[in-house]
Amino acid sequence: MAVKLNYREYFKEEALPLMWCAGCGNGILLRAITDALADLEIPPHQVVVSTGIGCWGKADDYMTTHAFHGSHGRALAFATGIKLGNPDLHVIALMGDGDALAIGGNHFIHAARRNIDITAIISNNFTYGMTGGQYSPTTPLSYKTTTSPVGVAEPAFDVCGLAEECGANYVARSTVYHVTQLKRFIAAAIQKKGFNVVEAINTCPTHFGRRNIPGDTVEMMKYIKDIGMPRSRFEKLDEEEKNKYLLTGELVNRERPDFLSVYREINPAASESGRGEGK
Amino acid sequence: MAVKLNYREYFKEEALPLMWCAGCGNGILLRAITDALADLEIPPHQVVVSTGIGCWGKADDYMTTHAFHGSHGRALAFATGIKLGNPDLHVIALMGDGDALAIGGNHFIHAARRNIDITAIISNNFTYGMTGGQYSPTTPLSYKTTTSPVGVAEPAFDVCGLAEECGANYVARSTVYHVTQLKRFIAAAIQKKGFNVVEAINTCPTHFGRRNIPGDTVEMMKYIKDIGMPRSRFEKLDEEEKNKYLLTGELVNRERPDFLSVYREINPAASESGRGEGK
Amino acid sequence: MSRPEGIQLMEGNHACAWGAIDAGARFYAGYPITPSSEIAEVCARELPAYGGTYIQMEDEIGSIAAIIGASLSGKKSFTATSGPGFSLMQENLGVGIYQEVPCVVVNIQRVGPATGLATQPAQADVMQARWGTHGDHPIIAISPASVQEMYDFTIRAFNLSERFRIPVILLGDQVVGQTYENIALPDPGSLEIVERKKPTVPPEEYLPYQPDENLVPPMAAYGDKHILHASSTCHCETGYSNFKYGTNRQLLNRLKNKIYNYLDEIIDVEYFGPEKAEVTLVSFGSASRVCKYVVGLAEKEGIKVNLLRLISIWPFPDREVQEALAKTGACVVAEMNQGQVINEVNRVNTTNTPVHLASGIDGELIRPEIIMASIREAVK
Amino acid sequence: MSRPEGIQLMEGNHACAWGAIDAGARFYAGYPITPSSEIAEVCARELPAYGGTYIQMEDEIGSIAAIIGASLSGKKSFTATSGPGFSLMQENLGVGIYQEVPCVVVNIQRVGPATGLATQPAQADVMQARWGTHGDHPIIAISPASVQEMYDFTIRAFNLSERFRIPVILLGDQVVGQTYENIALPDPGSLEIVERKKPTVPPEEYLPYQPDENLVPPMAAYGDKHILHASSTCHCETGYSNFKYGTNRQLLNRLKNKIYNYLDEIIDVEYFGPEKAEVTLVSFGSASRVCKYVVGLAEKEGIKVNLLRLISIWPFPDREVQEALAKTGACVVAEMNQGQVINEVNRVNTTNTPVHLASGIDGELIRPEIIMASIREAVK
Amino acid sequence: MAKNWQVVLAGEGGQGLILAGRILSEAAIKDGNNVSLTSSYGIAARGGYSESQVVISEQELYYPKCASPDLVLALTQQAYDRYADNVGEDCLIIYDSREVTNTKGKNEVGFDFKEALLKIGNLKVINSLFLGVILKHRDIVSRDSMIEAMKNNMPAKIHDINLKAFQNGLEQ
Amino acid sequence: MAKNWQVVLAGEGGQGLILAGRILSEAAIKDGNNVSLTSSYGIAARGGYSESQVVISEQELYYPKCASPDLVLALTQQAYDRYADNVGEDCLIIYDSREVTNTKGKNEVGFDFKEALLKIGNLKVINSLFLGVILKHRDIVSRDSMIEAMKNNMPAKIHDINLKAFQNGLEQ
Amino acid sequence: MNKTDKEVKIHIDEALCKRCGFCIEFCNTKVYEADQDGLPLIKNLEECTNCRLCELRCPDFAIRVEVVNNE
Amino acid sequence: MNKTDKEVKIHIDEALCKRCGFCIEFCNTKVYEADQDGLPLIKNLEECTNCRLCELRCPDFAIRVEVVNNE
Ligand SMILES: Cc1ncc(C[n+]2csc(CCOP(=O)(O)OP(=O)(O)O)c2C)c(N)n1
Ligand SMILES: Cc1ncc(C[n+]2csc(CCOP(=O)(O)OP(=O)(O)O)c2C)c(N)n1
Ligand code: SF4
Ligand code: SF4
Ligand code: SF4
Ligand code: SF4
Repeated sequence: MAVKLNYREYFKEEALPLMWCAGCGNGILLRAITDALADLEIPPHQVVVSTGIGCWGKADDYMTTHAFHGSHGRALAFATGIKLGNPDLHVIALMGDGDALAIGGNHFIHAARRNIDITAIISNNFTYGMTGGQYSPTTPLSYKTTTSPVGVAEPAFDVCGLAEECGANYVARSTVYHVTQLKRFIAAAIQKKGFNVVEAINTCPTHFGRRNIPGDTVEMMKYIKDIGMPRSRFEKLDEEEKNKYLLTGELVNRERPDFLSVYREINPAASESGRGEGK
Repeated sequence: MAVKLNYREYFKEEALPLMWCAGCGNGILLRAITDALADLEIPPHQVVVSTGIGCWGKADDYMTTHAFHGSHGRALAFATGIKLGNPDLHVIALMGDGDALAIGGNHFIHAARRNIDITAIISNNFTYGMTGGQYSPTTPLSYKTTTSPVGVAEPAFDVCGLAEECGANYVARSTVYHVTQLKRFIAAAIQKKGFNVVEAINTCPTHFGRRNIPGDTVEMMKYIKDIGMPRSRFEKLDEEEKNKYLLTGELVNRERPDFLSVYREINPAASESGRGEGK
Repeated sequence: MSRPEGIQLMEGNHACAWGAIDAGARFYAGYPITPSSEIAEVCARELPAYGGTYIQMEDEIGSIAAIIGASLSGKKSFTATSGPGFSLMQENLGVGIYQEVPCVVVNIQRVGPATGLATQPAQADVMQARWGTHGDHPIIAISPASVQEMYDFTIRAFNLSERFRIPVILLGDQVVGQTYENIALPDPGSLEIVERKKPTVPPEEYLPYQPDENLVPPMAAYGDKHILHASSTCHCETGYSNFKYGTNRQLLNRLKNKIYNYLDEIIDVEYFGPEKAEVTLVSFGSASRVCKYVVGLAEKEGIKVNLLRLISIWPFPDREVQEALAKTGACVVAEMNQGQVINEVNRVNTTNTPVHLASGIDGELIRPEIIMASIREAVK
Repeated sequence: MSRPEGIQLMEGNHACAWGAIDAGARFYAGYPITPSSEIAEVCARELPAYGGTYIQMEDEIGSIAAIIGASLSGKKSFTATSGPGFSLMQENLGVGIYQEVPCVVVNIQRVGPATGLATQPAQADVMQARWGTHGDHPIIAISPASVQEMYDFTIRAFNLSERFRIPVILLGDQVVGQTYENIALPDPGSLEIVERKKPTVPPEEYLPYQPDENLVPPMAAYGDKHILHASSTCHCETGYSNFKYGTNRQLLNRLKNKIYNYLDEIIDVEYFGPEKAEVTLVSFGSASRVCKYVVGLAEKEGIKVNLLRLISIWPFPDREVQEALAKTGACVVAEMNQGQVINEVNRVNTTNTPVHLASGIDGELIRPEIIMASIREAVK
Repeated sequence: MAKNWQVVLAGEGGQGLILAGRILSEAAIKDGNNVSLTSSYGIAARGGYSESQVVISEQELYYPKCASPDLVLALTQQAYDRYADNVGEDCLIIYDSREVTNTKGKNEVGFDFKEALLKIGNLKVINSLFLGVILKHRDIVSRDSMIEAMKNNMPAKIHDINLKAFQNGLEQ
Repeated sequence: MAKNWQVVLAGEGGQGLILAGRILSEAAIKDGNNVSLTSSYGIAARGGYSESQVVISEQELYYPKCASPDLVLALTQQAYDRYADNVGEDCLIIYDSREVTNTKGKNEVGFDFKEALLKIGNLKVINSLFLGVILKHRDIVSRDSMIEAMKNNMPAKIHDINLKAFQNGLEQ
Repeated sequence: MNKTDKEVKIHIDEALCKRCGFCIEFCNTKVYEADQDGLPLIKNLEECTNCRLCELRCPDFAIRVEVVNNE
Repeated sequence: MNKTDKEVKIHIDEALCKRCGFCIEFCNTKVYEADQDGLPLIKNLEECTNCRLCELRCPDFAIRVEVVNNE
């Protein structure tokens, strides 16, 4: 057997233990990503992770690839510059649901519209973990958080639906329970050109779980295991029931040309060395 | 015949002439709005317009209602506070496509998700008029603007599709050519509770027209007249052809409860005088 | 939960939220950020019972926009944040200043720039509070140093804001925000609460930006028959855009003068320690508490030190600082940053009094030793 | 269109764009705003031919984020805006400063706050350029006064930025941005262009935030085998987060010292007029041109006036201003705002030289009469 | 040909004042001078007050505005009023005699631009026409430079009609 | 009962140090004193260094931190090391004898919390236990106030077990 | 609309009209004609159906279509 | 997986383990059992199918499942 890359190539083992809570699925997602990179055999120096600010946003602390850790909600905007600055890079944006969809919602919809070649991996734990468990735009209606002590009054975004509507090329949803599926989607998203979104439903026993799911970390994990549902079963539900589950699987996989391809087609000189330096 | 309200109740006639270019449809849209308000017989002091920054954003200069003219892209965020500060008001946000969907995209999708009771009237002239005709997120792919001299490399948002995906209660599209339809949609949107969007396809002969539509102001108007297409005809087009037209009509009309209704249901004390002042 | 009664152990951020409620705030819009989020959390829980509304906006830009909107609809409103969010609020802070919208922005400072030492205390947004938004503009900022003051000064912030029709910055930091102290909330009836001046003319005569003799225009609310046209564009008394030569100068000057002509209502300092001293400490906020402690330490070392504590930071207490400098042999400015207020002190230092910096930038309450070291330096 | 040859009539904004291209900029991200948009327009048209990329972002927050990202990928990058957009860039400007990312931010100032007198000139973002982002941080800002300087100083801005690994603010205004003047672009080969220092150690030894003896760390690019970990959180030489006691102090002090220890490479002023004068004008940018004109006017009135023009505004030329104040009988600070640089002048005014303000806030280039009036006042 | 000039072209949006300012400026550069051209216009997209100021100098040019104009073109009453009382005695005012009805009658010339344009048969070439009229009265730039600059700033197909208008202006 | 106290409760996240600080503070308030409670913890959500500092004073309280602690509870070696060398002679250090193995042996008491907890039959009540141990050694607050404060800060169903732990601490 | 018992009057405010040509182009019954400089001239008033679309589509509030009741 | 020719070894890093219980709960063949404080103890190693899901689902990189080839 040829020497294959191992997740450890991408994982900063000496930074262990992870800062995340017991039962937080961030570590599982991190493993899935590093495993996917190893499977794809992309050398670490050809990868840039652009992380948001939040619990999941600390993921760069544990990675050996190039990394950018910027400001809350802007991971995709930084990633856009990173990608356009060096189109050969694999640029992966790691964002919490708050990062991607609250403060960062605008960058999300525009990156999808442009179909810029970035892989967005969203840890959706239904809350702002880092700041202590306030509601986020993915907190399900009427669930409790520190800023919705009797229940949140806003319906949640369908992250994948939004990505699809705006034009993402590849959109998939899984959970940190479904680790092998999750890794598969991540690998597919990284390989594919264009704006590709993997939404990983994640646990936050400390905040979301504590206020909404009786029991411990295991119950929190069971909860997310159960709300993920593949299309075959999902479509048999009536509309009311559908609201309780999240469709999992590869939801979109299409072939829109990515931003840079179109840009270079329209501005042909951009792809050559052009008029050259200093002329 | 009973004395009915007239658009002049809402229109600041002494501010004429309008600042907009010859052939700019903003005046037509303004007339449609003031006509709709008159038809609905809503007294001017019960209306607040929250305008963006842009050519269309100057509309408040010509209105006699309460008005807020804030910062570029934030009309809906200001409007959210205005509405929640006094839920009895009719709050109407007047935004250009740049306002609503470029810099303001995040407020747009969140207002729609919350279904907050605001009417958003978007003048979509496919460009940033005020700043001299750069491309906007609604400029059709490959069209020319001052910042896309050989064609824009980004596909446009489907404004109405986005509003629907995010949860708007009422979504309609018309053009400033189709004035009576436009007025009807505006009136319906103002009357209905929830986040309601009317996209008015508009002319900008000075910038968009000049670079993309041979001919004068009349040709510009003909262009927008022709790209708007009702569903009956639109659905007969093949996918390729659909890209050239914009579906017009009432596209969404549903009954999701608006933000404040849900908030008050969840936080019942909010609807009473509560613990009272200073208690 | 209901309003805490009797003497309580309370976190500064909670005291702030209760101060706001007692000042009459009925609208909070915010976006969570440590170390300020408890303010949001109390508001989310308590406001509905007071007929108020809490909304969590999509970001801080939206948050300040929403409180400006709600204030124009007649509700006292506020938001709370920390450095990164405060940076994002800057553009709309300018809108609030320009449109003369009363509201309160609480900044519980932490170490920056950027994410920095998130959640650890600093006082490094002082200059930003003054100059963070583009264009000429005045601002009012006050700085609490205890849990009690988080309550009291929040009320004061609302009062100043309503009195002067200007956003007021409550410039706290992680220490005052997250320290717990004993506090007894007063009987709300005993509080002096300022309400904005409403128009007295009939609706047709109302010009929303026609100032009274004190340069502040009476303020209608959206929904009133008095039509309120609020514009971020240069405007005349009607509130409508106006581009005539002179309008801008007049407006900017009035905005400035309505504050700077009434400094006696705003400027507040506290003197601590002996009247005459070898070294005068100038400080504010939580650092000033350490200074009070240090006055005692220095005394033990035989150095006579007093403190000029800035309660209002903006407008800067020029005269008070100038006088203090003139009276003392040396000055130490103690602040939890690399030197911000010290520049202001030097600006008014017409006596060329030697001014030293005691700079706490370790992401903790400034240590007494740092201040002592500067004092020793100053008396060398 | 291609690069303009020979003597040309050119708008300042166009000169800026060409300066950037000649300095090696190959990435522009921006969001249009008058009076800066022509910079974007030239970039959109010209960059592709140079192998560069133009992208119009969804807002200014995204714009500055994108140029920071592209710079870390190895491309010289820049953006241009005006007050409202500059306000929105503040948070990420702090990220750029903290992560030491070379890039240039052009602010073509207009009248604020808020929308203000949009498109009309002002110089009222001077203090904001220094203090607009939260937390302690240094910045470099330079201020051009002509079309020629819009070209030259843009190149200088890139050079300073690459030399010091810091975002540099080119602080123009509507007058320099939109005035047309004759200019001849030099042979690009004749220009002195600074490139960022790359690591010389092997990849495994590279610590991206380990400074050289000049306090600036050599800089790898994303895609290099030298791994670049850039964090907005407090970090040590590895670039990874580090919360040890002392790390923050060390980092903040280095960020400050890498600039303040090398002021001789940054500070630049211009002296104009007689060496000794009754009144010294202090000014910058387009207002300083008017001052040069006023020096002649005053001479005709028999008043001997000279000018200290600040070319670099941040760091502030403390010493140069202090010396000028010491030499003169009176000082007039001429600026298109309500008084910003005058505070800095007073800060370093150890000679208690009387300092007067000539304040242009009418949304136009400051009129000579305004400055003359202050001069007359100063010699009274 | 005097070496230093301050020229104001004032009227309203749509009259080609900005373009005319560019042409005049480019001509002055061709003559070997330094030039500063500033334009200002209100917020109204069309029809509001608009002006260009061109300062021409052999020396380094400090103040880029016309502190004491040598020539003012006033195409509207508003433009005329803005300058008539504020210019020096030596300043020539050329005004549109149809639009400017209230004049002070000092150092000034009225001109019926519309009439001339109707004769030329094109209302759009007003800027070439007034550039001609200006050069007729003051040798601000050489005619060759002006013609070259005009050509540089216009698509070839309208060169002839504009040159005609320019010539017409020169010959009035 | 001395009137001024500076107490440090140090260990790691999850040991209830913050809650214990609150309880101690509330008890001190009930005793009629002024109190300042500050807590600090690293960025790690769980398991990192964590501490509470409680300053109790009859007078107005300036410095809210423990400048010279009177008592330090150290539940980990890291916590112990942070203070052992820096506190005054009079400061009592109470440390977890299982966790803190490297001690200086001045004014200090070791205590096997785990053993006691196992006896009590509940590992979670460690904070009530150490509050008891603290009060046993130093009369920082009255026992009644402490018990009241404990009850105020805990759901009724766990009062008994916590009081048991507290009592247990007092009686060691 | 019965032309006999109602009379239509069209007012055009020349100062407000910006000569966009919409009224001229889009009137179904071609009531208007363009003057030399683009100003709409009322040529066929009798053809006017009083649909008022020209008024609603005039971007500059320059047209008022009035119906004078002749009854 | 043929148990005879491969041997599975499971390493648990006690210092890294945060006692979330996922490995114990979600192992299909119930290989683990909880110690008093929640630490997973390997009870039924022979039941291990070497699916490695426990390793992948351990949020703290505390488990390593190794297959020792006995061939
Ligand atoms: C501008 C700004 N606003 C707010 C914050 C505070 N903040 C940090 S992380 C975060 C949200 C975290 O939630 P999410 O993105 O869902 O990630 P998680 O922590 O749940 O992984 C917030 C609001 C910030 N750092 N910057
Ligand atoms: C923060 C900020 N960025 C940019 C601008 C400049 N600006 C003013 S209007 C505008 C866009 C106008 O386009 P749109 O919203 O589509 O309205 P239109 O002018 O086309 O009616 C822009 C970019 C601004 N005022 N503020
Ligand atoms: S707070 Fe929630 S998201 Fe953050 S580390 Fe803990 S469990 Fe994970
Ligand atoms: S620029 Fe375009 S949008 Fe603006 S007024 Fe002119 S035509 Fe209308
Ligand atoms: S539609 Fe109005 S502005 Fe246009 S030509 Fe007719 S009257 Fe004039
Ligand atoms: S009312 Fe109708 S028919 Fe009459 S002129 Fe107008 S558009 Fe034509």
